[in-house]
Amino acid sequence: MTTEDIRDRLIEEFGEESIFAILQTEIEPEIEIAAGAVLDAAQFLKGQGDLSFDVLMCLSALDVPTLAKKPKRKPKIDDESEAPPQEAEPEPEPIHQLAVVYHLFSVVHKHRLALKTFVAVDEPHVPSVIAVWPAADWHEREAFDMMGIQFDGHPFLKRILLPDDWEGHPLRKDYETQETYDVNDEAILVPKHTTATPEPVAPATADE
Amino acid sequence: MISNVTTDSRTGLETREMVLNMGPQHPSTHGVLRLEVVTDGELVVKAIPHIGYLHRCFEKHAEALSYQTVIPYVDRLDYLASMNNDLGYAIAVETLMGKSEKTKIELSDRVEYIRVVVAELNRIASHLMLLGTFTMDLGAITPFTWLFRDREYILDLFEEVSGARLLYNYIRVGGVSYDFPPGFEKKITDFIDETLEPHMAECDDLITFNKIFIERAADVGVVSSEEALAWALSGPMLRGSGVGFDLRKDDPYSVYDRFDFEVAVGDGRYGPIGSCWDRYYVRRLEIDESIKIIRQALEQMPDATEPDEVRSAIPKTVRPPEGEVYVRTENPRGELGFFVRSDGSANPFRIKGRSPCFCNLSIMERLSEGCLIADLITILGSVDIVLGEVDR
Amino acid sequence: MTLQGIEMGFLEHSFSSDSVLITSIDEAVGWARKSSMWPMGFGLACCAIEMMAAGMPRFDLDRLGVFFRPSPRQSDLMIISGTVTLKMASRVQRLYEQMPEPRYVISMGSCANSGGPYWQHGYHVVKGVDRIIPVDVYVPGCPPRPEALIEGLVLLQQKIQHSKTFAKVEA
Amino acid sequence: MEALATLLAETTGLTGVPHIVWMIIGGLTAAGIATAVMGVTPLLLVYVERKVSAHVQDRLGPMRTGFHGLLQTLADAFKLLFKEQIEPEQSDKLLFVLAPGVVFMGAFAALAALPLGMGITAADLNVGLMYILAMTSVSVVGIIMAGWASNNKWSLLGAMRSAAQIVSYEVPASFGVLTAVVLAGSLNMGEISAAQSGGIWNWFVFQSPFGFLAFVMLFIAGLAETNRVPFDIPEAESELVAGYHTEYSGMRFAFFFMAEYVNMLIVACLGAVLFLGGWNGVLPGEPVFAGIPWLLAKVAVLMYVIVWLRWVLPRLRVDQLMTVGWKVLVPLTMVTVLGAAVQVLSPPSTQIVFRIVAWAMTGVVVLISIRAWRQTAHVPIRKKELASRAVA
Repeated sequence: MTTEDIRDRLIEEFGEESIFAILQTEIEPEIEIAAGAVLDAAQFLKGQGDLSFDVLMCLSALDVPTLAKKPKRKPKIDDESEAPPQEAEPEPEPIHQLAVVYHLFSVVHKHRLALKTFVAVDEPHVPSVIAVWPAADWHEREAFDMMGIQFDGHPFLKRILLPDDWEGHPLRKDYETQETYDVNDEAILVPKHTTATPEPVAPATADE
Repeated sequence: MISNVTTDSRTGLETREMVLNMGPQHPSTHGVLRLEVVTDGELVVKAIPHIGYLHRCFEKHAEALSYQTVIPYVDRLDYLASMNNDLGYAIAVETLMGKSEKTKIELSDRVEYIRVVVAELNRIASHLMLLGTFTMDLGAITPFTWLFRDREYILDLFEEVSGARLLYNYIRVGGVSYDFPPGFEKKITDFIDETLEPHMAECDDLITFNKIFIERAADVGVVSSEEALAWALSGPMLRGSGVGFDLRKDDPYSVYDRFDFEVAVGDGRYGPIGSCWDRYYVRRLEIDESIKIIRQALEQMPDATEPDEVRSAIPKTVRPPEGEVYVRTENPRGELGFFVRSDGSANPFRIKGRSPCFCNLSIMERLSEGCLIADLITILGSVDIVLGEVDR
Repeated sequence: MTLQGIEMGFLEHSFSSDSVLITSIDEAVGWARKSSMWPMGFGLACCAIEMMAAGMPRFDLDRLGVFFRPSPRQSDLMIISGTVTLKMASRVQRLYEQMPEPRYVISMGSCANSGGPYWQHGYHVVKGVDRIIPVDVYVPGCPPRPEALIEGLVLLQQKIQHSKTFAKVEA
Repeated sequence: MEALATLLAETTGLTGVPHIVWMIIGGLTAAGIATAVMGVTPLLLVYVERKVSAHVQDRLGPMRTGFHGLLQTLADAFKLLFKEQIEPEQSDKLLFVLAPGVVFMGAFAALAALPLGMGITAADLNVGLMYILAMTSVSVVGIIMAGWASNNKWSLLGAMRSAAQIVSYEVPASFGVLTAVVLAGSLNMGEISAAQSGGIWNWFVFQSPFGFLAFVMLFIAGLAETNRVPFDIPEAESELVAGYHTEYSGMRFAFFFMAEYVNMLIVACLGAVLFLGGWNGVLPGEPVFAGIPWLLAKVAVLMYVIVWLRWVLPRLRVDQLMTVGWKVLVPLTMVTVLGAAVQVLSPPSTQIVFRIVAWAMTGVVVLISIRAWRQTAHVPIRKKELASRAVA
C-alpha cells in the first residue's frame, strides 16, 4: 500500500480539514495530520486489517522556531497536495511551533509510516495515544520533559529524565541553561562554556 | 507515597505496605536506575522505575556539533555496544545523504563487511556481559568473571583495530576510521575457534542448564507476544516472547541480506514462552548466530585494494540535504533508531535516539506486579538495560 | 586541631610527641589501611564498566586487597566512575556521608573530574565531582583503562601510607 | 573441662593441689584456646575463601600483603579496628550495639562443646549435641535484633528472611543429627565418635545408607543455617545490598563476619564428627595423637566444599528455599531417622547389605562431585578437563 493510498483512506475517514500533505515519500513516508485528529487516526491505523500499524517505533518531538522564516523548505518536500494552513500565507510571521512525529510499523505487513503534527508553542496540546499503543507512555513523558508538549489524557504526565523541580524544557531552541542548581540546599554552580575554573572542596581527611 | 492500609477483621491490626527505595545505588540496578518498590512483605505490589540519573544531554549536544563529531557521543549512549551504535548512526546519516544525488555516499564492499564484523563482535561482547550480569543477579558470581574474561579478548581485538578498549569512535559517516591490520582476520577466527566456542560450552555446563538457575529464571516475568508488540519491545525481549522479528533479517541494512543465519526465538523450554530464561537463552543463542555471521563475512570479505580505501569516501564536512529519516538497526538490546532531521547545515537540526532499553524498561512496572523481590531482580536483569542509553 | 582530623576517641590526646612508638603505630595503621581498601561497588556510567573490568580476572584488583562492598557503611573508598548529573548529585553526597571515617574518594574519568565531553552543553551534568565532595585522586581518561585505575589506587595507597593518624603534624 | 583438668593434674604430677584449682586453670586454658580458635580461624578462613574463589574465577586473589597475600585478612581486621563505628541516627542504639555481640556469642558458645580429639573438649557435655544445636540458634536472635535496630528496610527484610530460614532448617538439621544419635545410641559427641572407630568401614556414612543420606541432609541444612550459597538469601548481595548487616561498620561488622565463618566451622566439624568418623583414621589401631590431624583434615575437606559451592552456584528464591526445607529435607531426614532405627534393630547378618548400599551411594556422589569439581576448580585442571572432552 503506497503512502498516497494511506492518505486517501485517512482523508476518507477524517476529512481534509484533519489530514494534510504528504511531507515526504522516499525512505520515510510521512503524512501531516491535525493535532486534534491524532488519537482517532491512531485507532484507525491500528484497527484496520490491511493497515494494522501495531508497533509505535518511536515518538519524537521537534522544536521548529524558524519554520516560517524559511518558507522555501516546505515546498521542496511537498509538491502536489495542499500545504498546511500556517504555511499557505504568502508572507508568514515567524511562528514558533512544536511538532510531534509518530513512527509506526506493522509487523504483519512490514510497512511503515510517519505521522506528523504541528502545535503552537504557547498551547502545545496533543491527545495522548497511550490507549492505542502503551509504548507511548514514556515517549510522551519524555517529549513533555524535553519540549513541554502537553499530552491530553496521559495518566501520569510528569518529568521523566530531569528532576521534578527543573525549570524550562531543554531541547527547545530558545532554552537558557540555568546557572545554579540546589543540591541538598546548597547551590552548585553549573558553569556555561566559559573559562571559569572550578574550585575544589578542601578534602575533609587532609593528608600529610 | 503510595501505601495501602488494610485492617485485619479479627485482630484489628493494621497492615501497611512498605515502600522500598531500590537504587540509584544498588548492586543490581546495573547503574543508576531507581526503583520505587511497594512491597507487602516479600511480595512486590508494584515497582515504579525512575530514570534520568544519567541524563547527559546527548540530544542537546548533537544539535551543537557537526555530524562527524556527534559520533563520540553516540559511542557513549550504549557503552557496551559502541560499534553497533556507531553503525546505526552512520547508516542514518548516510541514508539522509542519499536523499540527494549530489551528496550520496557510495560505500565499498570491504567497508560494509568490516562494519558487519566489528558490529557482530561487539554484539558478542555485549551479550557476554549480559549473560554474566544476569547470572550474578541470581547469585552466581563465577560465570560473570569467566564471561568477562572472554570479553577482554574481544576488547583486545577492538583495541588493535581502533585503539580504544570501550568507546571506539571507529565507524564513521562514509566508512570506518582504519582498515583491519594485517593478519587480523586470522586473529578473529583463532579467537572464535580456540577461546570463544569452548568457553561457551563451559558456560552452558556451569550455568545455562543449572537446575537452580532454571528454577529461578523460568516462569518468571512472562511477556506474551501481543504484549511485547504493544509495548514496542524489541531485540531479545521481543524474540524471547516468541516473535521471530530481527531487523537484520526482516529489514536488512548494510549487507546482512548476504548471510545465512537463523533468528533465535524463545521456545519456552522450561515453562511459558517469554520468561526470563527464554530471554537469557535467546541471547546465548545469538552469540552462536553472530559467530556464524562473522565467519561468513570474513570469508566473503574482498581484499583491500588500496591502503586508504576504507576512508576515501568520508567527506570533509558532512552536509546532508534537508529532510528527515528514521533509521533503525538491530542493537544487542533491540531496535536502536535514530531520528535525524537536517536543515541543510553542517549540524543536525534534531537527533532523537530511540533507545531499545528505554522502551524495554517501560514494561517493568507491568511485569513487576505481584512478583517476589528476588524475581524483581531477575526481571530487571533479563531486560538488560544500559542506563547511558535509557537516560541519554 | 593539631592532630589529624580523624576521630580516634580516647586515643586522640593520649600521645604527646612524635615518639618512635607512635611513628610505628602510624606506620602499622597506614599499612593496614592501604592494604585493605574496600571500595563501594557503585557504578555510574561507562567508566563503571572499566572499573568492573579492573576487578575481573585480567586485572584483578583483589591482588591489592581491593574488595568491593555493596554497602557504604563497610567501604573505605568511593570510586566515582562516570558522569555525575544534577539529579544524582545529592545521592552521591549522601552516600559519601554514609561512609565511615577515614574515607577516600577517587574521581575516575573525565566526566567525574570536570564534566569531560559534557562540559560544553551538558545542562544537567555536574562539572566535576569535586564541586560536591572532596576528592583524593583524579584518574584521567575517557574512560581510563583499568591500568590507569590501578595506578590511581597505588597513588592513593602512597597517600594513605604517608598520612599521620596519631603523630603531631607541624602546622 | 573435666578431662582437661584431670589431664593437667596428671601431667604436672602435682597431686596436692585441690581439684577445683585444676578445674579453674583448665577452664581458663580451654577458654583461651577457644578464643584463639575464634580469632584465628576466621582470619584463615577468609583468606582461604578469597584464594579459592580467585582460583575458581581465573584470578590470583590477594598477592601483595605478605607472601601470596597471607597477611591480607590481618590487615583487614586491623583496618576495621581503626574504623569509625557509625550508629545511624534513627536506630535503636542499645539493640544496635548488642546485636553483633549476641551473634558472636552464639557462635562462640557452641565452640565449647566441639571435640577436637579423643577427650579434647572444652566442655564434654552429656547432651553436647543438643547444646550445639541450641547455641547456634541463638545467633538468629542477634540477627533479628540487628535487622530491627538498624532502621533500614533492607536490614529488616534480611533479618526476617534469616529468621524464617534458620528456624525452618533447624528441623532437618536436628533430624539429621538424630540419625547419628540413633546409630550411636548416645548424645555425647565423644561417644558418637567412638562408635565409628575401627577403620573407614565403620564411619556412619559407610556403615549405613541412612547415615550417608542424613550426612548430606545435615550438610545442606548446615549451608542454610550459615547463610551460605545457595541459601544466602538473608544477605543476598544483589537483592538486599548486604542484608541484616547493611548498616554496620567497623569492628561490629567484623563480628558478624567472624561469626559467619565460625558457624561454618561448626557445621563442618559436626558433619565430620557425627558421620565421617570424627578423629578416627582410615585404618584401625592408629595412635591416639593422629586424631587431631585426621579431624582437621576432614573439617578442611568439608570447609573446602562449602567454599567451593558458594562460588559456583546461583542462589534460591525464598519460596524455593522453604520448599526445599519443608517438602524435601524434613520428610527425607525423618525417613533416615526411622531407617537408622530399623538398621540398629535388624540382625547382624543383614548389616552387610546396608553397608554395600551405603558404599554405592557414597561412591556415586563422590564421583559426580569430582567431575563437577574438575570443571570448575582451577584453571589448569579445567583446561585438562576441557581437552579430554574435546578428544572424546
